[in-house]
Amino acid sequence: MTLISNDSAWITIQETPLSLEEVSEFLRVEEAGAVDIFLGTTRRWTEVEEKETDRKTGRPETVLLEYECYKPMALKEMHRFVNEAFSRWPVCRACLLHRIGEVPLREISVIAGVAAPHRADAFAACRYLIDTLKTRAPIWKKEHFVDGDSRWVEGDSAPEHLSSPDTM
Amino acid sequence: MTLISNDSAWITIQETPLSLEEVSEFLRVEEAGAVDIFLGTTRRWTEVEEKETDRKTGRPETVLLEYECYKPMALKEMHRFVNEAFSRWPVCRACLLHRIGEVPLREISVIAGVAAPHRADAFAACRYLIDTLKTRAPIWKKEHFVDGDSRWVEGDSAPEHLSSPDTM
Amino acid sequence: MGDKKLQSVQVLLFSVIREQAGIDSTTLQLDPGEAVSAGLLLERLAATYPAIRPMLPLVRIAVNREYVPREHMVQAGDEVALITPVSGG
Amino acid sequence: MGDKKLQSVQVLLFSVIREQAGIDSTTLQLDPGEAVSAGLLLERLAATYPAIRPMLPLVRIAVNREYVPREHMVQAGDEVALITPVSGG
Repeated sequence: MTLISNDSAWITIQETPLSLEEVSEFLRVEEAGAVDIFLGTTRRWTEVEEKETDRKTGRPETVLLEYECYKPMALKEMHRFVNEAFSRWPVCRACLLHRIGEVPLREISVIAGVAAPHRADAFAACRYLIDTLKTRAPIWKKEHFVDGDSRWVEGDSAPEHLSSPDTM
Repeated sequence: MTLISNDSAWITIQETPLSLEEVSEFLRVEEAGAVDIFLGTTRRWTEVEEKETDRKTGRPETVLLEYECYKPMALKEMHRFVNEAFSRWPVCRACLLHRIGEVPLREISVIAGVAAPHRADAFAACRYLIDTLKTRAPIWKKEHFVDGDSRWVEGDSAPEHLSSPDTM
Repeated sequence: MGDKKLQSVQVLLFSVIREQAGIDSTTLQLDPGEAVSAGLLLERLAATYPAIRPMLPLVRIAVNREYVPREHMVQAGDEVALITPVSGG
Repeated sequence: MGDKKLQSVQVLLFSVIREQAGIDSTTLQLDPGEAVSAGLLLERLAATYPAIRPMLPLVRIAVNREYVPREHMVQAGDEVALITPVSGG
């Protein structure tokens, strides 16, 4: 695997807040006319809660998410996703940033961003980055509820489809 | 037509630079876990230039874009697109902002942003906003080249398909 | 004066067709009680500003800030805009 | 000591399976020259930490930071990670 280590890719995992301004500054280059940026944020009710609404008496509110990762492998995977995006679409710049540790309500846990000459490619590559990150990167989130309870969010990945990098 | 005038939509046309920070602050609400933001920026070479490369000796570089609009109708149309996005997808917040006048290289001419509980809806609604804006909103751009020349960018809209709002 | 204003249609031009015509707006007069199709109104305008004629096949017409088909009947007091293919974003 | 290290496999656990096992890493010893499948290695681990057994069907295995099938042969010096369904983003 060739890691993109030049100026056109930016990949990081950090415990501190992610800066959208820095992402915008990185992505806006003269060669690109279209920039798509996806932000994942901590929401008060999660998907798991929604699914379970009908069989619970109440919906405990989430007050923060806590992320844990297998950092060296997660970074390696994130580089792989970005490399793949560059090979599939005409992309000028791409970034994939994840925050770990505690992420309070409304704050940003992940940013996927792509700059391309045209918008169809920017949208497609950005979507690809966040979709692959969510199914493949060894990162986990734990919900902390307002009542003090907590639980690991059940991932929805399908191991049989993803056991090898070649089956992506 | 019902205009969305509440806090969940933000639509504007302005001559001053657009602020991505304000957009992020507006879109990141506790109910949303997914935010997609599209930025249109001024690029050094435009689509028209690319198409004409083979029959020109050189590619004049663009140094800035200049936008003109039929403001009351453009705002009305932009409200319509945002209303439609709210009716088609589960969306928490949406914004559609356009800068007019001169927009130099790398600067942002348009921002479409959508916050939704889930990412598929955020991507789809954001794509819808920018696609409809580009085909329907009465806004025009003029390229100014490094050699002092300028020309209006040929739009690619198809009048026969868009003569009535009902045919969207 | 009041009557005359009621019989007039405001026409707005933008971007390339504005530059070709050399005006960004004009007023067309209708006879009392007259209504003309948007398409016919374009023809009248092209008679006065022949430079815009080559662009007419590409022009969309908006009346009172809504796109309308060429058969749409324009009446006194309407605001008509000539929308060449848009290129915002 | 040096020989022993060469015969060992480092195993890493994260999130829910880490909490169930009560450890975030452990070392498994191989006999000299031995290689075992990733699947068998999981079984050995579950013998020591039975609380993780219910999760094993969902676990993906990574060896040296790459996902591998369960038939993949693990060797001394490898870094093995147990990846429960991920939920980043």
